[in-house]
Amino acid sequence: MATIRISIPETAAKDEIVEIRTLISHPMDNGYNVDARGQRIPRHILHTFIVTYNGVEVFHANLHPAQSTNPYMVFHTVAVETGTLEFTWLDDDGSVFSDTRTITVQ
Amino acid sequence: MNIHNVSRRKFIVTSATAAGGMMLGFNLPAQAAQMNANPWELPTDKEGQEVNAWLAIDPDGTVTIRVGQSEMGEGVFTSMPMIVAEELHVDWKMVKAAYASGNRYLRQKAEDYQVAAGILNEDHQVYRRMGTGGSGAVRRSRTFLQQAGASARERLKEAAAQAWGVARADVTAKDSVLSSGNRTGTFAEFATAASTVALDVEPVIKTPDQFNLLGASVARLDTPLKVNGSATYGIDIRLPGMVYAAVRANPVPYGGIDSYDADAIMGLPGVIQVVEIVPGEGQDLRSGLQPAVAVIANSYTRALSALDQMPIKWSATPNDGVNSRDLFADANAALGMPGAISVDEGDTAGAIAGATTVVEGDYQAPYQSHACMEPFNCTVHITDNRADVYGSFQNPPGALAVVAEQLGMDPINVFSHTTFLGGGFGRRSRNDEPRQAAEIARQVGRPVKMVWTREEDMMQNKMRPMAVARFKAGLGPDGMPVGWHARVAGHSITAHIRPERIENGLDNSLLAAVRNHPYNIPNQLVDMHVRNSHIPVHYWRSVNASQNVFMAEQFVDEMAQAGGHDPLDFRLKMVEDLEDWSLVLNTLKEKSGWTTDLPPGTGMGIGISEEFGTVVGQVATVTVSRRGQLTIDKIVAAVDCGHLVNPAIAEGQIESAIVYGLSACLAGEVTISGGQVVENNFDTFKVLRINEMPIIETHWALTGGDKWGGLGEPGLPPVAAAVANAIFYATGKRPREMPIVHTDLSWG
Amino acid sequence: MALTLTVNGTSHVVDVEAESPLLWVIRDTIGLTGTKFGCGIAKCGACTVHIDGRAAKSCTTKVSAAVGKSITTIEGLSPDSTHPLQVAWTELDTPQCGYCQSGQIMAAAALLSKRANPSDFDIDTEMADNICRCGTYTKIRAAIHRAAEIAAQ
Amino acid sequence: MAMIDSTRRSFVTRIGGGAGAMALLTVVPHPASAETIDLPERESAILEAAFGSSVLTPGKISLDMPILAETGLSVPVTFKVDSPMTEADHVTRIMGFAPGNPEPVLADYQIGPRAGLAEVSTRIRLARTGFVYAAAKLSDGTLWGTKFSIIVTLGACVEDIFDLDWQRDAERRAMRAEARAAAAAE
Repeated sequence: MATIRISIPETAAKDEIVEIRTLISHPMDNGYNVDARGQRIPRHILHTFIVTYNGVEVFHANLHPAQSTNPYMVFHTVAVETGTLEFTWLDDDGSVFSDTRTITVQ
Repeated sequence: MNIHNVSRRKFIVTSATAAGGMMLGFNLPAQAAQMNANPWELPTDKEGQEVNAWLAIDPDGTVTIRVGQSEMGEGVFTSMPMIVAEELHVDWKMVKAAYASGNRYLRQKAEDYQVAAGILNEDHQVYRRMGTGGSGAVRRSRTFLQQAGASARERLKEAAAQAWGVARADVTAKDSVLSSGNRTGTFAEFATAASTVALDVEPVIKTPDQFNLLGASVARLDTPLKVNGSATYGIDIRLPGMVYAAVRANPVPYGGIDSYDADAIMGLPGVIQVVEIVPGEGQDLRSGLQPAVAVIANSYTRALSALDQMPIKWSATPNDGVNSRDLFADANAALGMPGAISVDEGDTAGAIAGATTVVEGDYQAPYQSHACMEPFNCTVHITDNRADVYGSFQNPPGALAVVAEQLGMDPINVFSHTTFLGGGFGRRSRNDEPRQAAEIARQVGRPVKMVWTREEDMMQNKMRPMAVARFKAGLGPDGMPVGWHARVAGHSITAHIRPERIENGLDNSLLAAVRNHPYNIPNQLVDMHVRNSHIPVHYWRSVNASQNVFMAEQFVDEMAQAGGHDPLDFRLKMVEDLEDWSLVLNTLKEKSGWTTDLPPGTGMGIGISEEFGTVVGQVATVTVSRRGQLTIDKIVAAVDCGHLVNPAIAEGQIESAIVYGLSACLAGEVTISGGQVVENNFDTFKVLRINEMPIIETHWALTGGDKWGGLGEPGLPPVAAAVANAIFYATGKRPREMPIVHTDLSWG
Repeated sequence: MALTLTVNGTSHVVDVEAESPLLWVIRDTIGLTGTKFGCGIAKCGACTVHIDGRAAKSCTTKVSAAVGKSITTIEGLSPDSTHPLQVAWTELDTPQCGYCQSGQIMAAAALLSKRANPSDFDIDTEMADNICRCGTYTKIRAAIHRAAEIAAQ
Repeated sequence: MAMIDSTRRSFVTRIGGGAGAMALLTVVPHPASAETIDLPERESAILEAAFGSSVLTPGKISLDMPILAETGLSVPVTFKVDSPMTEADHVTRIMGFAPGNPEPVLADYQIGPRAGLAEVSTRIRLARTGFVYAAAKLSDGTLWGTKFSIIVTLGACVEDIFDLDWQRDAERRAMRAEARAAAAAE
C-alpha cells in the first residue's frame, strides 16, 4: 500500500492562503528504465492527482513519466470554510490511493 | 623543421624514446613563472588583471592561463595553455596554469567575444566544458581556447594602438611585447586597458599551418611541483580545524548494514564520533549514497584503526551468490541467441553459408579496475550558506552538483576546488564519493577529509564492464571475407547510467571498435545482449574498446590465417580505400620490421583500432619459453591523430596507454565471488612493473587536415590484440581470455 | 604518547600511538604530504622514505621503530630540487600524474647511494616495488641513468 | 525536505581576485529578451492542443530550479505565476516541458481562484543538459512563458564521446555502399 504523507495546517483564518505539501511512495516507472537484460521495464506511474475541498476540486495535476519517484507536490488553497479535503491519486493499473484531512476555519 | 610547416604532405615523425631524446621539438628554459602547488583557481597572488575568463596578466608579466580540464597525467596543464598562448603571442616562459573555477562555470555564460566570433553561443557556460573524458581535451576545447588567446591579443594591440595613436594593424605582439615603430610596451602595461576594449570584429583563429608554439615539445608546467612532493592532490588537503573520516560500505556493493557497535570504539584515542550514511529517498545505483559507516577522528590513522576495531554486521543481500563464473556462463549462453541489432548490411547469413571457408572464434574479458594510484578521497567544508569541496575531480561541475544536492544547497553557493589527480582513467568522472563526503560533513559539522583505504577503493570501484563475444565469418575462394558476424554480450554502462537511451536492448557503446571496425566486408551483422549484474560500472580508459579490440583483432588474425594471408597485408587489403588506416599500417610494416617468419617461441603480432578520432596500430614482439613464460620484448606503435599540440606529452600518452593496457591483458583482473570483489589490493590485483616494461617506440603517421583525434585513450585497445596475436605466432596457442595468464602458453 | 622523530634534519615531538604507521605521522601529524598513501600493505612503493639512508615503506613501518633514526622524505632530498635525480626527472619530464613519483625518486635515491652507476638489471630489481599506473617506467629508467651521469660530473 | 531557496535568480557577483578592477558579472540565467518563447516542434504541438495556441509571451511565469543537477533523477522545480488569482484574473493552467526528455511534458496543473496563489513545487526527471520551458494560461485567455537552461552532468558524456567514431563509421559505410552499387551497375 502506498504510504501517503500530507502536511496542512489544522486551523486557518478565514480566506487565509494555506500551503499544502504531499508525498506518496510510488516507483513511478517511467517506461524508459531497463532491467539487467536491457529490456524496458514497462511504464507504471500515478497519472492523476486531484484535491477536493468539501467536494469542490481545488487542484488537479496530470502526472507524467517525468515525475520523480515518490511524487512530492507543494501547492496552495484558500481556507474558505471549515471542511474536509480529499487527496486522490490514480494509478496506471487502475488502483486508487486517497486520504483526507480536515481544516477548521475561524 | 617544425612539424606543422609541412601541412599538406603526409609524413612520419619518429621520436624513439629509448633515452627519452626528442628528435623534434625543444625544451624551453625552466619556467620563470612559479606554479602554485595548489592548482585550483586562486586570486592571482599579485593584483593581476583579467583580460577574459581564460587569462589574467600580473604586473610582473606573469600570465595565468586557466584550464577547464583536469590534470591527471595527460598533460592538459601544459597543452591547454599552449593553445591559448599560441594565439596570445605571450612569452611562454611567463605562463603559469591554474584551474578554471567550477563555481564561476555555473554563474557565467559564454563571453561576448566568443559569441561574436561564432565559436560559442550565448547559452553555453563560460568555460563551456569542464568534464575530462573521451580523450576530448584538445578536440573539444581547441577553438574557444584559440579564440580566447586571439581576442585577448587583439585587445592588447588595440589598447597600445589607442595609447600610441596608431592603427592596430601597425602594432605587433610577440613574446609579451607590443611594438609599433620605435614604441614598445609590455602586455602587463596594457592589460587593464585591454580588459575594457571593445572590438567591432573578433580576430579569426589560426589554422595549423600558421602555428608556431603548437607542435613543440615544451616542458610540462607541472613537473617542477611533482619532483619535490609539493604538488597538492586531493588526499593532501589540510584545512584549519579539519577532522578525518575512515569509511566502509557493505563489501557487496549497495548492500545494507544490520548493526554496528559505536560504543565499542568511542573511547579509542582521537575518536570523535561515528557517522551512519543512509541513502536518501529516490537515490539509486546511478548516483546516490550506499549504506556505510564512518569513524571520525583527529587523524586518519586513528579513524581507520577505530573503524577496523568496530564490530559491524553487514546485511545479507540478494547478490551474495553472484560470482564471475556464473556471470560469464550467463553471458556466453546469450551468444547463442540473436541480440539487439546494431549493424545489418547485406545478407550475412547467406554469405557465410555459401562461403568456401567458415571461421569462428569466442573470446572473453573480465571486469577491470581503474586502481588509480591515489585512493579515493574528498574534503568538504560547510559554513553558513556556503560549501567548499576539495578533491581530485575529473568532472568538477558534477562534484559541485552532487554536494549541492546532498546538502540541499543552491549550487551557486557551492565551490569546487580541483587538485592534481593521482590518476583518473575515467573513474573520477563519477561523483558518488564527493556525495558521501558531503553527507559526512553535514553530520560532523566541521571540515572533514574522507579517505578510502585501497581495499575500499577496489571493492567499491565502478568497474570496466565484463564482456564476451562470438565472431563468425565466411571467406571466399580468395580467402577474403564475404560475410562477417559479431555478437557481444556484456555489462552495459549506458543501461546503468542512462537507461532511457537503451532502445530495445541496444547499447552501441558496448560495441565500440566492433561496430565501427574499418574493414571493407560486403555483408555484416553486429548484434548484442545487455547482461548487467549488481556491480556498478563506469568509463575506464578507452571504455569498451579495451576488451572489444582484444577480441575483434584476434578474430581478424584468425580469418587471415584461415584464408592463407599475412595478417598485416590482409588488413591493408581491406582498408585500401582508407588513407589514414593505410598510412598507419604501412608505417607499422616499415618501422616494426614486420615478419611472421620467426623461430618457435618468438612472435610478432598486430592490432589496430580507431577511437575518439585517432587510429592506432601496434606490433608486439614477444618471447615465450617452452614452459610458457611470456616476455613482452617490444611494442611499436603508429598513430594518426591528425595534429600534435605537444609531441612529447602525446608520445607519453601512447606509452602510458600501452602500459595500462598491458596491465589489463597480462595478469590484472577483477573477479566477483560472494557478490564481492576478490582482488582488493596490489597483492592480488596485478599491474605491470618496471621489470616487465617492454621497449616502446611511437611513430607519428599524421594525415593532418581537419583531423583532431584524442590521445589519452586510443593507444590502449590495440596492445592486448597485438600481444595475443604475437603469442599465437610464437606458440600456436591463442589466448581467447583476458587476462592472458589464464592460458597455458607452454609449447614444443 | 610523546615520541621524538628526526625528519629531514628537524626534530618533531609527536603525540601518537607507538604502532601508528610512520606514513600517517609524517603526513597528518608533521604535515609533510609529499610522501603518498597508495596501498597500506607495502606493495606499491608510493610511501617510500629513507630511514638512516635506506629505502623503507613508511606505511608498514611503526612510528616507534623510527624513533632515534634519521628520516628523509621527498621534501628533504634537496632544498631546491637540485638533487641529481630531481634535475634528471625535470630534464626528462618524467612524471605524468606524479602521485607515485615521490616514492619512485626516493627508491631511486637509495639505489644510487648503493650503486653510483646502476645497470638496467639493478634498476629492475631495486625499483620493481614502485608501481606507476601512468606507465612512465621508460623515463624513470632513463632519468636514473641520467642522474648517475649528473652525479658523476 | 529542504527546498532550495529561490532568491538568487539574477544578481551581481564580484569576481574575487583575478580582476584588479571589479568585474561585474551579471548572471541573467535565461534572458527572456525574445518577443516570444519558441518551443521545439514536438512540445509546441502539445501546447497548441492544450492551450489552443503555442505562442507564448515572455513574462509573468517563472521557473525556479538549480542551474545544475547531477543525475537529473530528482530535480526540485517551482512554477510560479504572478497573478492575483481572483475570479476576474487568475491562472487556469500551468504546463512544463523538457525537449531533452524521452517524453516532452514535465508537469500539467489545472488551478483556479480557489488556489489563492499560483505556485506549485515538485521534483522532476531531466535526461540531459538543455532548456526547460514553462507555460501558463490565464483566465483572460492570454499565454505566458519562460525557459531555463539547466546542466545535467552525469551521463553528459554518454551521448557525445563516441560521436566522431560513429560519424566516421557512417561515412565509411556510405562510401563503400556507393562503391558496391557503382560496381554492380557496371
